[in-house]
Amino acid sequence: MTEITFREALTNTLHQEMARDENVIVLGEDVVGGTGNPHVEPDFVGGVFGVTAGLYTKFGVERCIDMPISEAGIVGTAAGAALAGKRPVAEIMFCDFMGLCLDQLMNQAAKFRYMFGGKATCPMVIRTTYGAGMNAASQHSQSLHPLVTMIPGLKVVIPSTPADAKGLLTTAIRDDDPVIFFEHKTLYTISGDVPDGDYTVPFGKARIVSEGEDCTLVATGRMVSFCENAAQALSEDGISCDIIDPRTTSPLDEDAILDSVEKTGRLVVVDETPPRCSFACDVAALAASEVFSSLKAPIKQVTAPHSPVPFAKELEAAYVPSPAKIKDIVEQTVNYK
Amino acid sequence: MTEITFREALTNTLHQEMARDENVIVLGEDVVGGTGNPHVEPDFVGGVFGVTAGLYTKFGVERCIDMPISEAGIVGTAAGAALAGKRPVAEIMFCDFMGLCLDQLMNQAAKFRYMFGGKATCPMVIRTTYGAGMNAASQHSQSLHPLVTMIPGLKVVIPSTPADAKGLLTTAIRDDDPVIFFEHKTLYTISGDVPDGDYTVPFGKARIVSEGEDCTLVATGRMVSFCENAAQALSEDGISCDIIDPRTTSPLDEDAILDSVEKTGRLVVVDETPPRCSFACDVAALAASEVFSSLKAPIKQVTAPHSPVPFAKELEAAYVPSPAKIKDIVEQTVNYK
Amino acid sequence: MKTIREFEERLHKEIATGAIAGFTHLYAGQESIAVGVCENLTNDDYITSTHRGHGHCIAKGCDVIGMMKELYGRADGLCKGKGGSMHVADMDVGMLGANGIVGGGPPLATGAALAAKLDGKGEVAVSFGGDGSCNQGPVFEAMNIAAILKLPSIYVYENNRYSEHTHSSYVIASESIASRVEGFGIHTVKANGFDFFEVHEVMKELIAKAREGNGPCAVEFETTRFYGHFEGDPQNYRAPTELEDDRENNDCLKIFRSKVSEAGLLADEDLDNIDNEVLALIDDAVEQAQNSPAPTPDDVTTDVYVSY
Amino acid sequence: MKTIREFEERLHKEIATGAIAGFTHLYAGQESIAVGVCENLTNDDYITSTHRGHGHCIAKGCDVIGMMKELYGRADGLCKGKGGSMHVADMDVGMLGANGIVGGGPPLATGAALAAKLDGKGEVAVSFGGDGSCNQGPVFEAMNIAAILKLPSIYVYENNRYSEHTHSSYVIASESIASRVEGFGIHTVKANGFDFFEVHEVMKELIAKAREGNGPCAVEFETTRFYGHFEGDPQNYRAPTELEDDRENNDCLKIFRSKVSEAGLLADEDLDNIDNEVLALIDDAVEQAQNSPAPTPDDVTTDVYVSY
Ligand SMILES: Cc1ncc(C[n+]2csc(CCOP(=O)(O)OP(=O)(O)O)c2C)c(N)n1
Ligand SMILES: Cc1ncc(C[n+]2csc(CCOP(=O)(O)OP(=O)(O)O)c2C)c(N)n1
Ligand SMILES: [Mg+2]
Ligand SMILES: [Mg+2]
Repeated sequence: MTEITFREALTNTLHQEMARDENVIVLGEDVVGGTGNPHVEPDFVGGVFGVTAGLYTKFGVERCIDMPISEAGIVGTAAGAALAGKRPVAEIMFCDFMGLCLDQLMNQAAKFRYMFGGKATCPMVIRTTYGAGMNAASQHSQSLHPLVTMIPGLKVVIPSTPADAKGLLTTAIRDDDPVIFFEHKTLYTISGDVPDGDYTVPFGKARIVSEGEDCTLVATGRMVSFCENAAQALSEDGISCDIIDPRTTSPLDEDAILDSVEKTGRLVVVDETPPRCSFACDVAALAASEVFSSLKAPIKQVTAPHSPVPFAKELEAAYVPSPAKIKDIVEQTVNYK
Repeated sequence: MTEITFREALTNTLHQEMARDENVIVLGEDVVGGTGNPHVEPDFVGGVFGVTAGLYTKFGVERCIDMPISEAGIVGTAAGAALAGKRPVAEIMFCDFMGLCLDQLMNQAAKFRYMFGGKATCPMVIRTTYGAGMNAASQHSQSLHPLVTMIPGLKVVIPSTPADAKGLLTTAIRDDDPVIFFEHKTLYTISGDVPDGDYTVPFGKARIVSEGEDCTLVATGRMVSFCENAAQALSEDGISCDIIDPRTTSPLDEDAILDSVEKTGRLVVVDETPPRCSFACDVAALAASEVFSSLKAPIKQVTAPHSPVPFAKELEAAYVPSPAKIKDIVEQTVNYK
Repeated sequence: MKTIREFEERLHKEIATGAIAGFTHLYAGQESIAVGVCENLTNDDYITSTHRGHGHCIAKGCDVIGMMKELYGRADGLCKGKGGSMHVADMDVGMLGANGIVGGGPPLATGAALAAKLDGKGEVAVSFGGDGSCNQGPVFEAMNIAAILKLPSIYVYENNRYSEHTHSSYVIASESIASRVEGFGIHTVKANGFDFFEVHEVMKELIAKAREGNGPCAVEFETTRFYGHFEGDPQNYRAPTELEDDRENNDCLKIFRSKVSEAGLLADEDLDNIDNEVLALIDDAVEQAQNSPAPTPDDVTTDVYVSY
Repeated sequence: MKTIREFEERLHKEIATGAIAGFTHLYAGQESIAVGVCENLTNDDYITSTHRGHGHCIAKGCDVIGMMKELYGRADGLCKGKGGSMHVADMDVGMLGANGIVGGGPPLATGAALAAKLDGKGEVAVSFGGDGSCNQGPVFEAMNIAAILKLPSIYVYENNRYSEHTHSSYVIASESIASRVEGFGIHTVKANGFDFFEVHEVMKELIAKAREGNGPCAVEFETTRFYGHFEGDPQNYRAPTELEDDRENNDCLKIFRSKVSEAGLLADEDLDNIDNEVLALIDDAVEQAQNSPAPTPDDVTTDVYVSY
């Protein structure tokens, strides 16, 4: 175990996996930085969030490739290389840009194996950033995991801790299916103990963040710590919560969620996306279908409103679910008669 | 009232609205047909499903515009023209191609008004086809209304009858927000009575397809008639159903759904999308949150499986929810103890 | 070429009987291109294809019987009946898939070429595309990426003058596809696609260049399709005598046969024999397809993931 | 130009204090382009802009005080604090928005040009874009559409040599942006963007052509940015003396001032007066912005729809 940041966990994993398997290549916009300027040696940036730092220097221009601003081209290139035996890890700087490359994700990479009768594999990872919290406004703050969770053929990963960042990214790179890997912008700087050496976290296996009796909270990414804060405050009022972090929204660890709801009889799903056709709906609907008889209260969701992400600090703060709001809804749920 | 087909209802509406308002223009791939061939007069096709037939001849090349195969360019052009005061009705031949133009839908058209502080309007309609039933395989059979229902700033319409096709398309064209209008491929040839003259159907107002006591069925598009079939069969066993067609998934007529579930105590949501983060989840989660105390049974969803749409007849038939399966699930729900 | 032609001619008939479901786009008329290109490739090279993909598949070595079964939606079809006409693929022969998305293939070819370059064995990737596909944004992106990374990819544009029902002269804002592609700093050739030998020659050179590490290239072939955009298309957007003229003067098979005969490469008899073998193969394929088992409902949810 | 420069210089300082949140991209260094273009436009013409949009906004006539309030995230900002730096817009002056999506603007400009053409009043639409944006697929699509429909749109590429931290010579696979655009059958010019007068001349002609119905055109301007890609960027990917050289020899404001003086168009004194007025305006803007009310939580959900 070593205490490192979320960002370091990701960077180390990329280094480790590229060293382990020469088929792993990294590509994206500014993943190197400085390429093309005749007057400098590149590798100044390592991605705008610094996650790919040092890969160019270590593994060379053949395996760490700066790309033009062509999101469809980047994902298409990754998908084609994956079909042809490579294990590309492509960076889409902000998940907000998925609108430009969704065809390559949804109609190509996700469907190859099925359309081709099980004979193709497309082992690629798309790393991307998501989430509000940096006042980056409507086009750089979205949480678009529901958009890809709904697509059969894709796997969707959202780490919430440095250890999970490492374990899940390792699994993603070694996985034979296309994986979309969401990194919350505000988590890069958090620190935590991360296992040394080879470390994988399986897909479809939730992390039980905390255990309690009165209510189940389901959340991913940045919202996990918001739930922990809320649960902390609630415990002072004698309310204890199960907090479940599914870690992957596809596949989903349905059992972990349902077992917990059977125990607590109450469910609050927290997510920072808008409410419609969301992952929060998805989990709520699952419970309403599968453990109906255990339910003691309405299933509640704490999400962002049905609006784009606003710019101003005050607006963004009101937009994102807060620990206070989570606490409030859990209280209502527990007090429901 | 005149009995016409779903297709005719749409075509007539386009003619009517273009005659009424010269700002209405139509653009898309092959919406004319034959353009550019020096040896023929165009207007042979009117869209691959024939919906835009005759518009070119009637309104000229300035207002009925064939476009290159450039979905992003088409939607971007429509959005820009809408910002500049036109009312474009753009055709995206299959909703499956939304992956190519989602950025223009999600980050541009949907967000202008918000990002610009309420000072912009973007009155455009994107007409598109959706759904399985023609053995068109994975890339030409998807039902992607959840993908846009989740996006704040868009409105989403799914007519299920010729009359609604007319009334909703008229409303869509006159609406000042961007609207995505889904036409199920298999519905073009159905016939029904359609009001003559000016006819609008408001958004966010469900159609109560049938009334019953035991269970609420919610469905859109082609699935509405599947529910009617199922309900017919169920009535022979003494089970009666409310069938609710929301007509627009965004805005959603929550009251109609919730009122019905409060009455019946049971809810089955039918949709032909895969299950994850779907409109079916959305409706189920709504009821689980808002009318929990009225529920007598688990909320069930009848959807396609978590897989792409297969090609072979036998596979496609097994993929799409069938009246038999709907009937089966309603029976289980009604018999739940 | 003959195999492709007869495959398509037979499909034209079978589809009319209702035996084959879905959207089918026939390649008849363009055979010289698929074959002229793929004769220069091995199983280790990659191609990507289009909605009009049968010709590319057959030329690249996909099993004809497996393909026919696939189009009939059979469980033992090349893609187990899951893909159908628009998604025939066979990784074993480097055929990365027909593609229902116009412009879907070129970015994939760019990616396959990147893999080929890393492997360093001189493999190449060829993307086939129509005149209509050249207006699709991702296609431009794919070519630009290939050019800056100097990848061994070749972008083939089969200009059959129509994208669906719209004439290419209207939708392409440039002198030609070739001249526009050239702007990407990609070596580009314009050639007669009706003549197998010309296609073969042109491609031989371009592919050799790509194998040697000279970066991507592109080619625009003039061609024609003998059937509608899809089966069922009445084609009234074509000029009155256009189709007859093409069948008369621009039939790549006729041109091939007369060139082969003139040059004395094969006797008429030998050519006839080949034709007969082809017909027998197609008959066999249809018969096998008709008698193959249908997939079962359980097959719907398999092959979505390697593991889940 | 001076207003833009001082707006940006002041932002550079204010951002360092933490007063302004979010991602801010400064336009300083490129002023001659925004102004040289927009001086040829009226409020009835349209522009679309980029993430680096302040200059375009000011040049097109957006209220400077409203903009500063917007960047401060105030309720009375030009976009009520909802948009911020990357989404400043003002429909009243034909400014269709800065855009956080690289390549997002050109398709919109194409659409606005379509509207302008239908209106028949000789309006035009100009899209601003960077060197990096020219590799984005939708940008190619937008130009092709404009060309085939002969729309009155002008695609301006401001080549400041970098897209974020990557040099344009690496990512653009062609001799130049201009040469590639020309392949689209669009009249294209390459010009010196450091010189306001050259920009103005070039654009005058191109815009006049577009107004007269001759279809779209494009222009690539050589330019430089004086600050990092975004505020906070250490810029170590730039050559050691590059920035000093540019500030010394390629400062469009210096060049403008010396040309104006040389030509005796304005006395030094008058220029100084203008400069002082600008400084006072910016001071006022910042002060007003600092003292403006913040939006309230209720504002989060307004302005999503016209009606819902
Ligand atoms: C992204 C996308 N847009 C539109 C279509 C519908 N479509 C199928 S084929 C076709 C025309 C393609 O023309 P071209 O590239 O010239 O190929 P051809 O059919 O002539 O072989 C169109 C518009 C599609 N399949 N995919
Ligand atoms: C679609 C998209 N991809 C990537 C980005 C991230 N990004 C913002 S600005 C930029 C560089 C743009 O370069 P250029 O077009 O030259 O404009 P400049 O910054 O030089 O003004 C990038 C990659 C983005 N905002 N949008
Ligand atoms: Mg064609
Ligand atoms: Mg630049």
